[in-house]
Amino acid sequence: MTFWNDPINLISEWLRGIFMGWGMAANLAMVITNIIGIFVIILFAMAIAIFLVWVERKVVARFQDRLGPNRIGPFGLFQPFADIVKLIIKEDITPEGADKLIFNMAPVISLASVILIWAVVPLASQIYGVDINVAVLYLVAAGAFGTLSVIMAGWSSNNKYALIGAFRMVATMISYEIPMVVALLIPTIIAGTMSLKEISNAQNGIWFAFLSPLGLLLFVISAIAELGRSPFDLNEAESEIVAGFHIEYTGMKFGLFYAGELLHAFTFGGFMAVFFFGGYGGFFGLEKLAAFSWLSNPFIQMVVFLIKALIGYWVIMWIKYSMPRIRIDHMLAFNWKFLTPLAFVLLMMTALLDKLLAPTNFYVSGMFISNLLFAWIVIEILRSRSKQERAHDIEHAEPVELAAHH
Amino acid sequence: MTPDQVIFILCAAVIVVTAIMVVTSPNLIHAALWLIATLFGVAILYALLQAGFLALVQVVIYIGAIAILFIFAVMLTRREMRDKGPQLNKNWALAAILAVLTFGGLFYILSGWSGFSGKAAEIPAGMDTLRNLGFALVSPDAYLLPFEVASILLLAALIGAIYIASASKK
Amino acid sequence: MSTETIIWLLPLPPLLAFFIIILFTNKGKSLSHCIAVIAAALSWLGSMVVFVRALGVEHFGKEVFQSSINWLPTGNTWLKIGVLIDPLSAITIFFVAWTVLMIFVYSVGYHNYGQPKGDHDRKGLPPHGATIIDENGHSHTVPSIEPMYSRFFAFIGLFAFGMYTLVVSDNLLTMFVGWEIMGLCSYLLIGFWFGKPSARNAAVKAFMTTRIGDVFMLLGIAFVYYATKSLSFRDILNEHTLSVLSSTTTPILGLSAAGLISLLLFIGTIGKSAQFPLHVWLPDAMEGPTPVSAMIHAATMVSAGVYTVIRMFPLISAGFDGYHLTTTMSIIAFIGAFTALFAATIAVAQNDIKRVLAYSTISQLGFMIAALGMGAYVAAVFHLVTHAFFKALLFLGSGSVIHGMEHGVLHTGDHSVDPQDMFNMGGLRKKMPITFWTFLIGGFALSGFPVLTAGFWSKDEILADAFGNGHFVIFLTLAIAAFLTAFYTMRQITLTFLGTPRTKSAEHAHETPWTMTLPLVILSVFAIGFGWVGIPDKFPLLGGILPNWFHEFVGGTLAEAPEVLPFNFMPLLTSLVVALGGLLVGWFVYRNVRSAAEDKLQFKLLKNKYYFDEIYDLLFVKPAYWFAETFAYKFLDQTIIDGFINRIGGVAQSIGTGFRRYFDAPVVNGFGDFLGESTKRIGRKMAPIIQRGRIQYYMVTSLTVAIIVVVLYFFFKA
Amino acid sequence: MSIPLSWYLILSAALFSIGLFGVLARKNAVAILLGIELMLNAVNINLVSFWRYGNIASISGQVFAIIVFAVAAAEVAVGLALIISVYRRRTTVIANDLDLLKW
Repeated sequence: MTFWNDPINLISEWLRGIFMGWGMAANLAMVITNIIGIFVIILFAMAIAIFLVWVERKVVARFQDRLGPNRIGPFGLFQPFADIVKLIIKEDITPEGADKLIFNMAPVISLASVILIWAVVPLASQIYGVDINVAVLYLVAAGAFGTLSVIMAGWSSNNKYALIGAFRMVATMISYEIPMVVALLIPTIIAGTMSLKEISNAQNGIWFAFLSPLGLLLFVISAIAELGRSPFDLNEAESEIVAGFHIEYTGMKFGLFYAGELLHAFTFGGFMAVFFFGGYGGFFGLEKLAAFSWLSNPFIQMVVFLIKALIGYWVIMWIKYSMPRIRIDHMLAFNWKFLTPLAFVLLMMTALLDKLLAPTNFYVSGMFISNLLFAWIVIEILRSRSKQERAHDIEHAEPVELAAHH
Repeated sequence: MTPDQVIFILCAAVIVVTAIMVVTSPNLIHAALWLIATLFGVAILYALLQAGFLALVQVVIYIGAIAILFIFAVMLTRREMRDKGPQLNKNWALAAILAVLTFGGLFYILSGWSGFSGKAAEIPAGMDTLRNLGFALVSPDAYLLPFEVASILLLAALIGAIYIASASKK
Repeated sequence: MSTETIIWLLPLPPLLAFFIIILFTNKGKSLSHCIAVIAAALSWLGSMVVFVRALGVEHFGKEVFQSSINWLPTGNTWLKIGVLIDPLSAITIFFVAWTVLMIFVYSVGYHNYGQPKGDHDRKGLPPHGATIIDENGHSHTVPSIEPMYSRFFAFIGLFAFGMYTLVVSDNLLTMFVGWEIMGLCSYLLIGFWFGKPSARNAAVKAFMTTRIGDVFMLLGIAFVYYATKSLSFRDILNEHTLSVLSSTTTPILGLSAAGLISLLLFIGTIGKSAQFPLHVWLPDAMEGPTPVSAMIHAATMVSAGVYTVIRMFPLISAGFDGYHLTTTMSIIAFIGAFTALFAATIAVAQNDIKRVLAYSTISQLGFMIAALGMGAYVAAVFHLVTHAFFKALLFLGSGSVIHGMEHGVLHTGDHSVDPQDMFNMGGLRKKMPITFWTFLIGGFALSGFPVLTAGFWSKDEILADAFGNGHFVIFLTLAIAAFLTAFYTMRQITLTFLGTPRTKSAEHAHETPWTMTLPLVILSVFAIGFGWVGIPDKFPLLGGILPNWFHEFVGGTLAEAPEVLPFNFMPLLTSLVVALGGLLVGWFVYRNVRSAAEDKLQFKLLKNKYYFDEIYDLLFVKPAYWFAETFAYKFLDQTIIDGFINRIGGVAQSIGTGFRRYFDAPVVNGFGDFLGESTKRIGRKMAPIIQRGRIQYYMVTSLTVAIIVVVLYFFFKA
Repeated sequence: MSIPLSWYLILSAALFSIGLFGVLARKNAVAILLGIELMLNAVNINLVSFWRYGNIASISGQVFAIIVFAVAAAEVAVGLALIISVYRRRTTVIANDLDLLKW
C-alpha cells in the first residue's frame, strides 16, 4: 500500500495511528477519522461547485456568442470567488409572512441532497466515500431530499409564484423519477449489482452505453427533467413565474441553491459516466496491457472520471442552452404517456435479453441491435400516431373566418 | 456506551420528539415536515439494524413519495391551514390517557416476554441479506405470491386514487 | 418441454382465449373464433402429447406425471397445488381434448358464421334469420349470425379452462375451483339467450340445483382437510391414510370417516352429474345452444361429476372387501341403477330431440355411477369415455338436425313448426346424409349395438361386472334400462331420419356446413373405434385379437389392479338381446308413425306388420308410456316426490300457522316488540351520545373497551 | 450489536402510542393519516428488529416490512384521494364534521 495506489486508506490509517498515539480509544479514533473523511468529501464537492460556476458561465457565454467572465484571474477563473463575496455581503432578506425555519432550511437541504450523493460517487477504484451495495437506490433516496427542499422553499416563501414553481418542480421530479429509476435499473441488471464501484468495474470490457443506448437516452432525458434544467425548466420559467421556487431567496441562500443545482448537474454527468461510460475505468481492456498499466492508478482514474463527468455535464449544458421550454402539461404527458411505458418495456426487454444472450457470443451485438430495433419500432409507432393526429386535426379543424371581401 | 448505543439514543430521541411534534403541531405543513424527520430517524434505525435496503426504501417511499403527497394534500385543502384554532378535538385528554395506557400495556406485556432483552447475533460473514431478500421476493417457495398481491394492491390503489380524486364529471 | 410443464400449461390457452376475447376482440367475430379454436387446438395438442407420453411409460399407474408448487403458507406448512396425470386423468384428458376441440369447431358453424347479420336480432335472443336478396332479385330468408358470437366463444373457452383445470388437478382444491368455474359457465351458457324467459329460468335452475350438491361437496372437502391435513390426491388416497380414515367413525349414520367423506363428495356428483333426485336441471338445460348441451352433457360437466367419484374411488371403496358393498357404495349403486332406469323410462315419452338425449345422458351416467357403486372401476371409466364420445356425437348431431330444420323453417316461413320436435321431422336421411350416418353411429353406440360400437363394449362390461359380482338386482335394472335405451334411440332415429318428411320444413331441411359435419365424422370414428381398446380377453372369437389395453392402463391407477372377471355368457347374451331387441322394437313401432299415410300400397304392404305394431304398442309402448307417463312421471315424480315435498311443505305450513297463532303472536312477538320498542327507545336516547357518526369517538370507545378487556384478562389471569 | 432488543421494542411501542394519540385526537383527517403513518412505522421497526434479533436467515421480517410499505403507500394514496374528494364536496377535512352516516 503506497500513496500512489491507495491514497485514502493510507491517509486514514495514518490519521488513526496518530489519534491512537494520542491515547484515544480505537473506536473514537475511527469515528473521528470517518468524520474527517466526510468533511473532505464535502469540501471536494464544494470546491468542484465553485469551479463549476466558472465553467457554466464560460460555456453559456460561448453558446451565446459572448466572452463570459474574463476580468478576474486568468480566463476569469477567479470570478466565482468574486461572486461568492458579492453573495455574502448582500442583504439577507426573509420575506414577511415566511415560515422562517423552513425558509432557512430549504437551501441547506437542497445542497445537502446533492452532497449526500457524493458519498457514493466512485472517483477511482480506491477513492470513494463508501461503497454500499444499494448505491443506486441511495441516489434516488438522496434525490428525494431535493424534492423536499423545493417544496419547502416554495411553500415557506409565502409567494404564489414560488409555490407554483415548487408545485411544477415537484410534479416534474416525482414523475421523472420513475423513468430515471428504471433507466438506472438497466445498468443494474446488466452488471448484476447496485454498487457503483462494481458497476464501473463491470464496464472494463465494454461500456453499457453500447449495450443499452436507449437506456442512456432515457437516463439523460429524465436526469435533465430531474434537474429542472431547460428544456424542462418550468419551475423557474422567468416569463411566467419570475424565478420559481427560489424567487424570495437572496444572498448566500440563493447561492446555495445555485451551487446545489450546478453540482447536481455535474453529479448527473458523473452518473452518466458511471452507469454508461465505464466510470473511472472502461478502457476496453487496455489497462491489462503492461504498457498501459498506469491506467489503473487511482489518480489517473480520478482524472478520467472527472473528464468524463465534465463531458456529461457539458452535454447537459449544451441541451440546456439550445432548447426552448416545454409546456407543463406536455411535459407531464410526455413522461407518463411516453417515457414511463417506454422505460418499462425497455427494462423488461433488457432483463430478458440479458438472461437469454448472456451465454452466447452475440451478447454485445445482440443488446445493441435490439435497442436499435426497439428504437426504430417506437419511432415508427410515433410517426403513425402523429400522422393520425394530423389527419384528425385537419378533419376537425375549425374553418377560419376570413375577413369579408368588400 | 458504544457508538451504536449513542446513535440509537440520538435517533430514538429524534423519533420520539418529532413524532410528538407530528401529532401536536398546529400547522399541518409543519406536522408533515416533522413526520419526515421521524421517518428519517426510523430509516437510520433500519440502517442500525443492518437493513440498509429497507432504510433507503424508507427514504425513497416515505420521504420521497408519501410525505410529499401529504404536503400536496394539505396544500390542496389549504383552507384548513388557516384554522388557527386548536387542532385537537374535544376528547384529546381521553385520547392521551388511552395512548399512555396502550404504551404501558405494551410495555407490561413485552417485559414479561422471555426474549425481551435478547441480543442480536452477528450476521455471518458471506451472508448477503439483500440477496436473500431479493430471492425471497421472487421465489415461489417464499413470498412471490404476497409480493404479487402487493403489486395488485398498488395498482388498485393507483386506479382508485385517480378515480376518487378526479373531479366528478357533471 | 417436459411433460409436467405441458400439463401445467394445458388449461392456459382457453383461459387466455377467454380474457383476450372478452377484453380485446369482442368486436371481431372471426378473430374471436380463431382465437378460441386455436386455444382449444393448443390444449388438444398438449393433451395428445401428454397422452402419448403417458402411453410410453411402463406401469404408468405407479410412475405418474406429477408436479406441485407451494401455494399458500398455512402456518408452518404449505398448501400445495399441482398437476397430476395418472392413467385415469390421461384417458380423461384424451376424450376431453377431442370433444372440446370438436365442439369448438362445431360452434363456428352452429352460430352461423359467415351468414349476414339478422334483420331484427337482438342480444340475448337466438338469431331469427336474415333476409337477403340474390342477384335475381328474389328475397330469401337465411339463418343469421348469432349476435353475441364472440361472447359465446369466450364462455366456452372459460368452460374448457374449468374442465382442463379439473382434470389435471392433483388436489381437491383446484379441482373444486375448476368445478365451480364450470358451474358458473354452465349458468352463463344455459342462459346464453337470456332474452328467453325459459332460458333464464333454466340457467337459474341449473345453477341452484348444482349448488346444492356443491355445498355438500365443499363440506366433504373441508372434512378431508380436517381429517388428513391435506387435499392432495396422492396424500389422501394412499393406503395408510385410507385405513385411518376407514377406521375412524363419525356420529352420522354410523359411517366411517371415509364413508362420510365419499358420501358428501358423491352428493356433489349427484348435482353435477344430474343423478336422481337432483336430475331436474339437466333437461331444462337444453335451452342453451346445442354446443353447450354437448359441452355440459357429454364432454365436460356431467363427466366431471363422474370423474370426481371415480377419482375418489379408493376412498369410496375403503373398507370394501370385494363382495359386500359398504353403506356408501350401496347408496351409490342404488342411486345409479335407479337413475339409469328412471331416466330411460322418461326418455321414451319425450318428443324433443334434445330432451330425449338429455334423459338418455342421465340414464347413462346412472350406469357409470352404478358400476362404480359395485366396485367396477374400469367399467365405469370405460363407459365414461365411450359415452363422452358418442353422446357428444349425438348432441352435435341433434344440433345439426335442428339447424337443418331451422333452415327449413326459415325457408318456408312457417314459424309454428318447432324445429326440435321429432314429429315434425322425418326423412332427413336424404337431406342430411352425413348427419344421418353419424347420428346413426352415435345412436347405435348408445344402444350398445353389438360388437361394432364402443357403447356395446363398455355397457357389456358394466353388465358383466354386475352379474359376475352377484348384484342381480342391479343387473336386472340395468338390463331393462339398456333395453329402453336401445328402444328410445331407435325411436328417435326412426322419427327423425327415416320415413318421409312430415312437414314442409323437414322437406326443405339442409345439410349443415363442414364446420359442423367434420366434428361429427371425427367423433363417430371414436364412437366406433374406442370400444375396441377394451375388449375382454376371454370374449369369444374376438377376445385376445386386440389386447385389453384399457383395463391394464386404467386399472393401473389403483393401488392393486382390479382383477379381470371370468367370462360369462349370461351378461353377454343379455346385452345382445336388450340392444338388438330394443333397436328392433323401436324400429317396428315407429317406422310408420305419421299422421297421414295416404300411400295405399305401402299401407297394404305394411298392414300385417302394423298388426304387430298394435301388439307391441300394447305390450311395450303403452306400458312404457304408462310407466313413463303415469308411474315414473306422474306417480313417482309428481305424486310421490313432489307430493312428499308438498306434504312436507304443507305440514310445515300448518305447524307454522299454529305456532304463529298461539305462540309467535302473543309470546314471541309480544316479547320481541317489547324488546324492540325498548331498544329503540334506549337507542333514541343514546344515539346522540354514542352514535355521533364521528369516527374518532368510535375509535376512542372501542379502544377503551379493548383496553379494559385486556386489563381484565391479565388481572384475572394473574 | 450492543443494543438489546428491548430498546427497539420500547421505542416502537412509544411511537405506536404517539401515532395512536394522533389518530384519536387530531381534528384534521390528513393529520389522522399522519398518525396512522407513525403507527405503521412503529410496526415496521418491530418487524425489522425481530428479523435482526431472530433468525437472520429467514428474511420474513424484511419482506413483511416491504409489504407494509406497499400497503402504506396504497393507503395514503387512496386515503388522501378520499380526503380531497370529500373536501371538494363538503369543503371540510375535519373528521368529526363528516357525520352524515349516523342514521
